[in-house]
Amino acid sequence: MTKVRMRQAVVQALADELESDPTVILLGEDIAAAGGAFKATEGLLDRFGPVRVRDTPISEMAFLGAAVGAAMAGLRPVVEMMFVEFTGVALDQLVTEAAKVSYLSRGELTAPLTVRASAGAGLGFGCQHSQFLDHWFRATPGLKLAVPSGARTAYGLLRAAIRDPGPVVVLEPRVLYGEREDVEFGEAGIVPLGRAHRVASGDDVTLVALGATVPTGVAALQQAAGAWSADIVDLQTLVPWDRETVVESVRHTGRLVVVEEAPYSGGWGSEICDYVAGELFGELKAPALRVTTPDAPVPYSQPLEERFVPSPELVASQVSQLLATGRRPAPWWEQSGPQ
Amino acid sequence: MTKVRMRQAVVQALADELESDPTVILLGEDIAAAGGAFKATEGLLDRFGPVRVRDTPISEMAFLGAAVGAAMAGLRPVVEMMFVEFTGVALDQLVTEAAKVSYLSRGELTAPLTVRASAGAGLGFGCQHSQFLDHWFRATPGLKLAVPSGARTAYGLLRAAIRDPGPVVVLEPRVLYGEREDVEFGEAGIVPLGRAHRVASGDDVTLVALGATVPTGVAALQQAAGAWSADIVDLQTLVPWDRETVVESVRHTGRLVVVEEAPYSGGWGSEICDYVAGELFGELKAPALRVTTPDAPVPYSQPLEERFVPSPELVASQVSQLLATGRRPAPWWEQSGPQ
Amino acid sequence: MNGERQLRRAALATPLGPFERMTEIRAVEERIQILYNEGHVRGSTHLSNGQEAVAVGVAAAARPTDIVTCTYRGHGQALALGLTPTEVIGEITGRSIGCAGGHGGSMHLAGPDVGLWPTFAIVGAGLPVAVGAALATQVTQAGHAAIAVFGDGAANIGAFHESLNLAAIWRLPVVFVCENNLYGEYTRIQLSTPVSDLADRAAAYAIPGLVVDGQDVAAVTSAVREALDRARNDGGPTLLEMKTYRYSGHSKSDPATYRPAGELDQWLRRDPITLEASKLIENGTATEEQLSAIRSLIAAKVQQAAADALAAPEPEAAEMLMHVHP
Amino acid sequence: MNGERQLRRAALATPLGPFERMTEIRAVEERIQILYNEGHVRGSTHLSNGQEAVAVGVAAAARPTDIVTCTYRGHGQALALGLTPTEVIGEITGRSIGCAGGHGGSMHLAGPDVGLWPTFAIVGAGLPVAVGAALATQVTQAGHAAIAVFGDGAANIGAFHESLNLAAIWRLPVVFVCENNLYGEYTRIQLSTPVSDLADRAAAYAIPGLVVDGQDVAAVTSAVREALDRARNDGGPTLLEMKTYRYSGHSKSDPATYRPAGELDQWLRRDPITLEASKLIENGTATEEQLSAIRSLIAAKVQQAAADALAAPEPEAAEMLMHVHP
Ligand SMILES: Cc1ncc(C[n+]2csc(CCOP(=O)(O)OP(=O)(O)O)c2C)c(N)n1
Ligand SMILES: Cc1ncc(C[n+]2csc(CCOP(=O)(O)OP(=O)(O)O)c2C)c(N)n1
Ligand SMILES: [Mg+2]
Ligand SMILES: [Mg+2]
Repeated sequence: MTKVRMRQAVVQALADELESDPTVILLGEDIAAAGGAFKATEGLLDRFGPVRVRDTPISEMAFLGAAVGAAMAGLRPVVEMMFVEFTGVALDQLVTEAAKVSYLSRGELTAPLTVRASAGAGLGFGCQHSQFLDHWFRATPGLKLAVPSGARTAYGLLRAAIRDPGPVVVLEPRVLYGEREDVEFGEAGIVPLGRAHRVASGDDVTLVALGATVPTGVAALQQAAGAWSADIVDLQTLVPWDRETVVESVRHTGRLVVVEEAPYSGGWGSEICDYVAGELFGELKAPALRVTTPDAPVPYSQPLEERFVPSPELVASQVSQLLATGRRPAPWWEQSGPQ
Repeated sequence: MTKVRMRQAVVQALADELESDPTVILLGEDIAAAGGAFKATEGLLDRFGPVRVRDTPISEMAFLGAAVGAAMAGLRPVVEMMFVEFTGVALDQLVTEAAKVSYLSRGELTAPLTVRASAGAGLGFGCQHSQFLDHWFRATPGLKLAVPSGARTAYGLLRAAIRDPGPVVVLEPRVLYGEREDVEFGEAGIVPLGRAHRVASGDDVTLVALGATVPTGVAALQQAAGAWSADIVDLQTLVPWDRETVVESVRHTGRLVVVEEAPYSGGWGSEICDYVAGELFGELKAPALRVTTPDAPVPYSQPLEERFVPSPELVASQVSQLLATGRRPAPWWEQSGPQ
Repeated sequence: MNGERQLRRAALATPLGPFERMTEIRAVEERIQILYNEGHVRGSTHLSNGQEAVAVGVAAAARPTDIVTCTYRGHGQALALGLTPTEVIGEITGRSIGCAGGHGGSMHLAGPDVGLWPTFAIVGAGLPVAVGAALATQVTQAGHAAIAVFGDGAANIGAFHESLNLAAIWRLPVVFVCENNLYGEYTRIQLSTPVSDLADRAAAYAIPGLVVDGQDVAAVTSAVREALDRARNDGGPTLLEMKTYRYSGHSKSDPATYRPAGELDQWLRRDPITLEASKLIENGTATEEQLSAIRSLIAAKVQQAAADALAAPEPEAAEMLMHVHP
Repeated sequence: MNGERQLRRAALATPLGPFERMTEIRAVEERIQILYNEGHVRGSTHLSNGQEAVAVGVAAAARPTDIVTCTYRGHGQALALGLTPTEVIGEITGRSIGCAGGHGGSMHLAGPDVGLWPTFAIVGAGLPVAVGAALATQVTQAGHAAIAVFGDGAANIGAFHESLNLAAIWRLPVVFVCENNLYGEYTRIQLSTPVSDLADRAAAYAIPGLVVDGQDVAAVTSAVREALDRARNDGGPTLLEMKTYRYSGHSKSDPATYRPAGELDQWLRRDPITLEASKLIENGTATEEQLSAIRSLIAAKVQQAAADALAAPEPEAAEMLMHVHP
């Protein structure tokens, strides 16, 4: 186990795959000479050379599409989308092309590419560089979606994604690149896609979290200071998500709270809540609860952005309200007075 | 009231808005001289001239973006995306630009554009021309999304969308263009955004439907032949959706079934089910049920595509199973034997 | 590997090969037209009649190991590359015998073993993918090349610009083959494009751009071969503009009333199959009798292929859940 | 309408206007640099020092009723068009006094009443929008024009290609101003672009393309004015390539170590403000003393503006829910 920053874990995952598989190549803007806008590819050009580690022009459609084609031709390209928003000029290649390659060729062809994109709010990049946008990659049969919650999963999920036979999107919470966590490198550190991870065990409520909301959930639990205990489930993969682990946990706790960095309208948590509510109909002690961002663009101002994303305080207060009333508390923007 | 095909209702809505508002213009591929790939703009070039009704090159990013700019400059452009998939090469302009204009200018600027796109399966166009893709436009604060279920709503929602001060996407179920329905033209025929419409009243279950699944739901009810009765709610607008009407109906029936032309994973129905389950916690007679498409690309083969989209038979059988067992039946692809 | 496809591909090298294949493509598309009118074809289908020389010329110049990305207007390209009439007609009629098991349809023909990747129904989408195929061979030094076939209308979409630029910067072994048939759907090129020769756009990327007679299969073959040689010898990409014409409308629902009177007749006078036939007779490769014998033989074969296709079963419902993930 | 912005815009027409504004822009960005180092600026901020002549030249040539779309590197453009140092610094420091109330930040400055639409943080996104602004004025015959300001790196993105083509086909009154500062982020233009003069790409759309000395504010002004005149007189779009240079790195986190030694010094010798100053002195418009008096006056004003900005309140949480929908 080594304690490293998430960005270093990404570099290590890429290095290990480049090392173990000669078909792995990296494409992206300023990922080679500059080591990436977030330094998540630092040193890889020197180690693996300009043929396999390539800086691209500002042409997302072309280099994402080129990754699709290179993947179909037998390589395992890893594309960096510096900010997930940039996929908005190239989404067609991922959703309408890559995700259908296996189906349309009846399995004769595959598109084993990985798209890494930094995502989410928290750093003051403003509303065009702070969206999470996981929904662009959901509801897309043929496409998988993973979201690390720190260095450990950034390493393990990325390696699993690169080895997956199909296209996988990995949304790296930008706010976590600098955070440290213990990581087990090597094969043992690979985190299989489709499996959730229980990061805390308790009895009163199941907190389902993803990406940056995992540390938020953990902090909320600490703030509760024993007032309530929780299973905290890090989904790790959003498509496909680990139904078994979540249902099993909620069967035990009887209460489900999903902490999302996603808008109240359209956020991914509804699918979790609805599925679990159906599986455990009549067994829940309280309605499933979503703690989300408001239906608004991400504000630049620091106090506003801090309020925008679910904070440990907000999660703790929403959970206690749920426990106290057995009803869903209103989201903070519908409640009066400071939350 | 006049009985017209949905495509004619679209033409009429556009004509009426072009007539009543000189700032309305139309942009799209082959919408002018050819009257549109689906003839939904037929005759408008002759009536309103080439300055206001324009054929574009195959440049979705440019003409969708041009619509955004023209809207910001005071026009009310209506863009036709022949197939919703084509938005995949231009999504940025809608989601990351248009939807943020009002917020970023603190209300000084608006982007009152309407994007019309034909969407959905059923006509054998294959997997790159049959997706519904509503999720691309959800979870996007600042953007609204409406889906007509026939000629009446195609007319009424489109006029409301064009008059809306912000950007609105209208997904027109391609399979319905040729279907006839009674329409009230003129101001009285305008269907306000954000309101659902009850198309049938009953006691056993609430069927929430959207677009082409509305006629499916109605047909399912007929097939039930009195075995059960249902409130059928046509959402009409998906963002924002009419929480009140749906909750009120389910409070009466005690059961909710959402019929979606969307994948089981990531489909819009989860949000409806989860919200209602939370509002009516402890009051439901059965878990909310989603009848969706499988997690697969849209097949070309006719028998397969007919099985792919929820059929009246499937809806009827799923509803009866729900009523009989009080539990969620498994989706057809998880059940053995013919459905 | 599918032996018959390989043999059919090799046959293009014979003196009569191009004539035979163009004749077959024409016959298959005429059959598809009939099948469409009879209701056996769903959605839309895009005929390439009039453009056969481009499809055959590209296939004749390329190796089976080279990758070709092309469009929904791909029947001719698929047959030229080696797919059989039965598996093409079978796909278009949604039969399990089809090259995609009936799951793809007219716009998604595929034959990876002869270099045909599932054809692209999104305009311009095949260009970046071909660039990627070229990138792969550059990385692995496999010596292959890639060819992107697209239309004149696609020259106005962003993917065209980005793909040519990326291929140029990386000197990738890819050939961009633009089928300029004068129309993008119902819109004449002059209404969508301010330049008359799309080949001129190559200058914006400092790569060679050539105008080619798309009705002359030999001219197409040698132009593509030359560009492929340059590509394989680290000469980078080439943009080839094939001047051609589609006899039918954009798709089967289009009567093509927007075309100026006489335009079609003028192009029919330079029909690629007729041109090739006269050449073969002139240079003594074949007699008119031989050629018409070939024509009737092919007609019979294609009729049989259609019968076989329609006789084949439709896919099972459960199949739609297969191969979603590899 | 905001009176002060209009007055500041008009001031560009005075003999000393351009010099004063360029000096102000330089001073404001030096202040932003300090504020960034002090932790008052979040995310990233992109300085335009070295490029002031382009911003001021564009603003001097355009009317307040013309629309300008520009990039995240927009501080200079915003100040040139008329926004005040206080509202620009206020926005970048997230204060309610900012031009977007602290909701936008450095990459999203806005001043619609002087033609500045919220600046675009997505490369190339401003081009189609400017085309749309031009379309609107063509439809309403308002006689306005639109200007899209973007970088050299943006010339490789699809939106560039599609926008120039659409503007050309429709003869729209729009001017495409490319600020070629030799780098796209950390990548030198030669590594991303196969042509040396981006103005040459105008040929692909049959529109005029000119290379302009981006360090000479008078040259920029007249080139843009000429293009605007052509645009207003139904002459269609123009592509102008401004050869310029950014003294700082791409953003505040970039030390710009990738630049060849001496390159910066060479460009500093053609600093737009120094060039303008010498001109003013040569042609007797001003003395060195007057100019340095102006410099210190502006320095003081900018320092005060920064103080005012920091003294202003931050926005209220509830504001984030406002104006999401008009
Ligand atoms: C991105 C995108 N936009 C629009 C379409 C609809 N469409 C299909 S074919 C076509 C015309 C293409 O013309 P061209 O490139 O000249 O090819 P051709 O059909 O003439 O072979 C259009 C607009 C599409 N499939 N994809
Ligand atoms: C679509 C998109 N891709 C990538 C980026 C990240 N990015 C921001 S600025 C920039 C460089 C742009 O270079 P250039 O166009 O020359 O403008 P400059 O920054 O030099 O003014 C890049 C790649 C982006 N904002 N949008
Ligand atoms: Mg064409
Ligand atoms: Mg630059």
